[in-house]
Amino acid sequence: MEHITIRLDAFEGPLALLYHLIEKNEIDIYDIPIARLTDQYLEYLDAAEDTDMDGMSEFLVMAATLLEIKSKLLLPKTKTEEEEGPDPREELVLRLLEYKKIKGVTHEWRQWEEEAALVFYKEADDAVKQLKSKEPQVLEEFLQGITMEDLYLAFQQVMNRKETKVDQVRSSFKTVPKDLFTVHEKMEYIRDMLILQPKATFYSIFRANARRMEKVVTFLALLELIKRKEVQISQKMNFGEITISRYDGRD
Amino acid sequence: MRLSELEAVVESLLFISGEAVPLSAIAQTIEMDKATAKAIIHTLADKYEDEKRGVRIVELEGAYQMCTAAECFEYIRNMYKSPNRQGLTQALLETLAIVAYKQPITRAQIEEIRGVSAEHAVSKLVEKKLVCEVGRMDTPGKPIMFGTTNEFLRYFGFKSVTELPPLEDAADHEGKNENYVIEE
Amino acid sequence: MRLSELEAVVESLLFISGEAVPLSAIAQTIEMDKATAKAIIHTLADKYEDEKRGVRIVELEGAYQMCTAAECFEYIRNMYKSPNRQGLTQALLETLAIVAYKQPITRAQIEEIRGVSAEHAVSKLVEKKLVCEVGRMDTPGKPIMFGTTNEFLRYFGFKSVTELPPLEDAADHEGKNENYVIEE
Repeated sequence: MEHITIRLDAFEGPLALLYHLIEKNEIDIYDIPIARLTDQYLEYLDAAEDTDMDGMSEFLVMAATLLEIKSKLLLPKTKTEEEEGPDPREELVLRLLEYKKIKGVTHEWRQWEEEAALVFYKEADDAVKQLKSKEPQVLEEFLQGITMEDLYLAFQQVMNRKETKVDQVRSSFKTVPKDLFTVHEKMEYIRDMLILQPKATFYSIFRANARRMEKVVTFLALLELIKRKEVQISQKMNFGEITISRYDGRD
Repeated sequence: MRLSELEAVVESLLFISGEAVPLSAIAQTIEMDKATAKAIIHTLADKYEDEKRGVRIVELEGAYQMCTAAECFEYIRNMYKSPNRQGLTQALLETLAIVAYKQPITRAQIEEIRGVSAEHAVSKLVEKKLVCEVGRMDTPGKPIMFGTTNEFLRYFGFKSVTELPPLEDAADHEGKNENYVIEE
Repeated sequence: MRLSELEAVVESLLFISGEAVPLSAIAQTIEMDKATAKAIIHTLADKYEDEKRGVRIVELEGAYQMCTAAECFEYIRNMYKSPNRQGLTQALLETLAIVAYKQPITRAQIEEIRGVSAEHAVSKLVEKKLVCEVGRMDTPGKPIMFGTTNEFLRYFGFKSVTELPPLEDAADHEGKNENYVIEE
C-alpha cells in the first residue's frame, strides 16, 4: 500500500469498506478470495489514522469475522465434499448482497431527492387551525346564551311536530323545513368565512338555499358583528358591491 | 419566458404564501415592472372568476392573496367542523328540552318523540353534564332513564325543575315563530 | 350539484389544507362515493398538468395534497430566499432506504444490515420526520419498530411505500416481519 492516509469515516461502516474493496478489485461476490480480501481490509485498518476507538470497534469486529472465515477455509478438509458443511463465507456473502441492494437503490433515490426538492408544500394555514380548534369548552359558550324560554319553545315545536305526524291529511302536504338558526350561530358562520377569506361580498354570507327566516337571522348577525366592531363593511360607490371584512381598527 | 409561464409562477407564489403578497414582491420575483405584474395577476384572477374555480384572488391594499371561493365555504366548514365540535345544535336543543320536560325519560322514549335516533344527542348532553342517568325503568331490559343535572339548573338559574315554564302557555307563543335567539 | 362545481369544491379543499387530505374525507365532504371523488381529483390533477399550471396535486398513500409546480421552484426560492435543501448524508440515506423497504423494522435489525450503530441515524431521521415509531415488536424487551412517514413520501416524491422502485433483487421478501403490534 502506498503512502496515503485513509480516513475510515469516509466509509459508513465495515460493510461499506468491504463492499468498496470488492468493487475496486472486481471481485465476484459469490466466490470471494477471502485471504486476499482480508489482507486488504487489514491494510486499510492499519493505514487509517487516528480513528477513535468507538468508530474503530465495528471495523475490528468485521476484521475478526474475516480472519475466522479465513482460518476455517485453511483447515484441512477431513470429509468428502458432499458432507461438507455450509461455506463459511455464506453468511458474509448474504450480508454483502443485502447491503449491495440497499446501496444500489440509494443512487436512484438521490435523483428523486433532488427532483422532489423543487416542490413546495404549504404549511397548514392559520385559517384551518382556527376552524379546527373550535370545540366550545365552557358550558356557557356551548349553550350560546339560550334561555329557558328557548328550551320551552323547542319542546313546543317538537311536540307539535309529533302531533302533525299522525295527521294523515297534513302529512300529505309538502313538509316545510323548520330550521332554527340562532344569531349566535350565524355570527360564527360569518366569522369563519372571514377566517378563510379576507373579505366577502354582502351576498355571499347568505347561504344559497336560505329561506327568509335564515336570511333575517344572518342579517341580524351581521349587524351584531358590526356593532361589536368585529367586522366592517364598505361600499366603493353608491349601489356598488358591499364588502365585508374583518375590523381593522380604523373607523 | 412566455406569459402563460409567468402566470403559472404567479399562481405558485400566491398559493405557497398563504397570506397577502405585495405587488412589488411579485413584480421583483418575476422580473417585470409593477404594471405588467398587476396585469398578469388580474388575468389570473379573472380566469378563476370566469371558470368558477374553487380559489380566488383578492386585492388588499396593493397586495394579493389567494383564498377559497365563497361558494365552497360551506363544504370547507363542514370538513373541518365535525358535528361534535359545534355548539348546541337543533337536535341537542330539542333533546335537552324533551328531557327537561319529560324526565325521567329513556332514550327510546326520546326517540319516539323526535322520530330519530337520540344516541348521539344524549351522549353529548351527558358529556356536557346537562343530562345524567337518574335510574332505570322497571321494564324488560331495564333501560336507563335520564334527567337534567344540577349544572343544568345552575345554568338556567332555576332552583328546581318544578319551576320550568308551564306547558299550558303554549298557545301564547305559537304565533310568534321566534325560532331564533338574539344574543345580548 | 354539477361536476364543475364539485371540482371547484375539491380544489378549495386541497388549497386550504396544509396537509394531505384523505380521499375518504374529500368523498364525505362532497357527498360522493370514493370512486367519484377520486375521478374528480384526478381530472383536476390532469388539468393542472396539461395546462402547465403553477400548482399540482400529488397522491400520498390514498390522500391528496396540493403543491407548487417544480418549474416554479427558482422563483419561489428567490422570493422566500429559502436556502437550497441539503441532501441526506449517505448514512442517513442508506438507513432510510432500509426502513422504507423493510418496515416495520427495529434499530437492531437496521444495524444488522448496515453493520454499524444506527442510533444516530435513526434519531436524526425521526427528527427530520422522515421516520417514526410505528409500534413495538412482540419480543423480549419490546423494541420499538420504525416505519416511514408521509413526509418521507413527499421528500422523494413517492406516491406510496407500496410503489417504491423495486430493490435490484427484490424477489425475496423473507425480511418481512409479522410479529409486531401496532401501537395506538
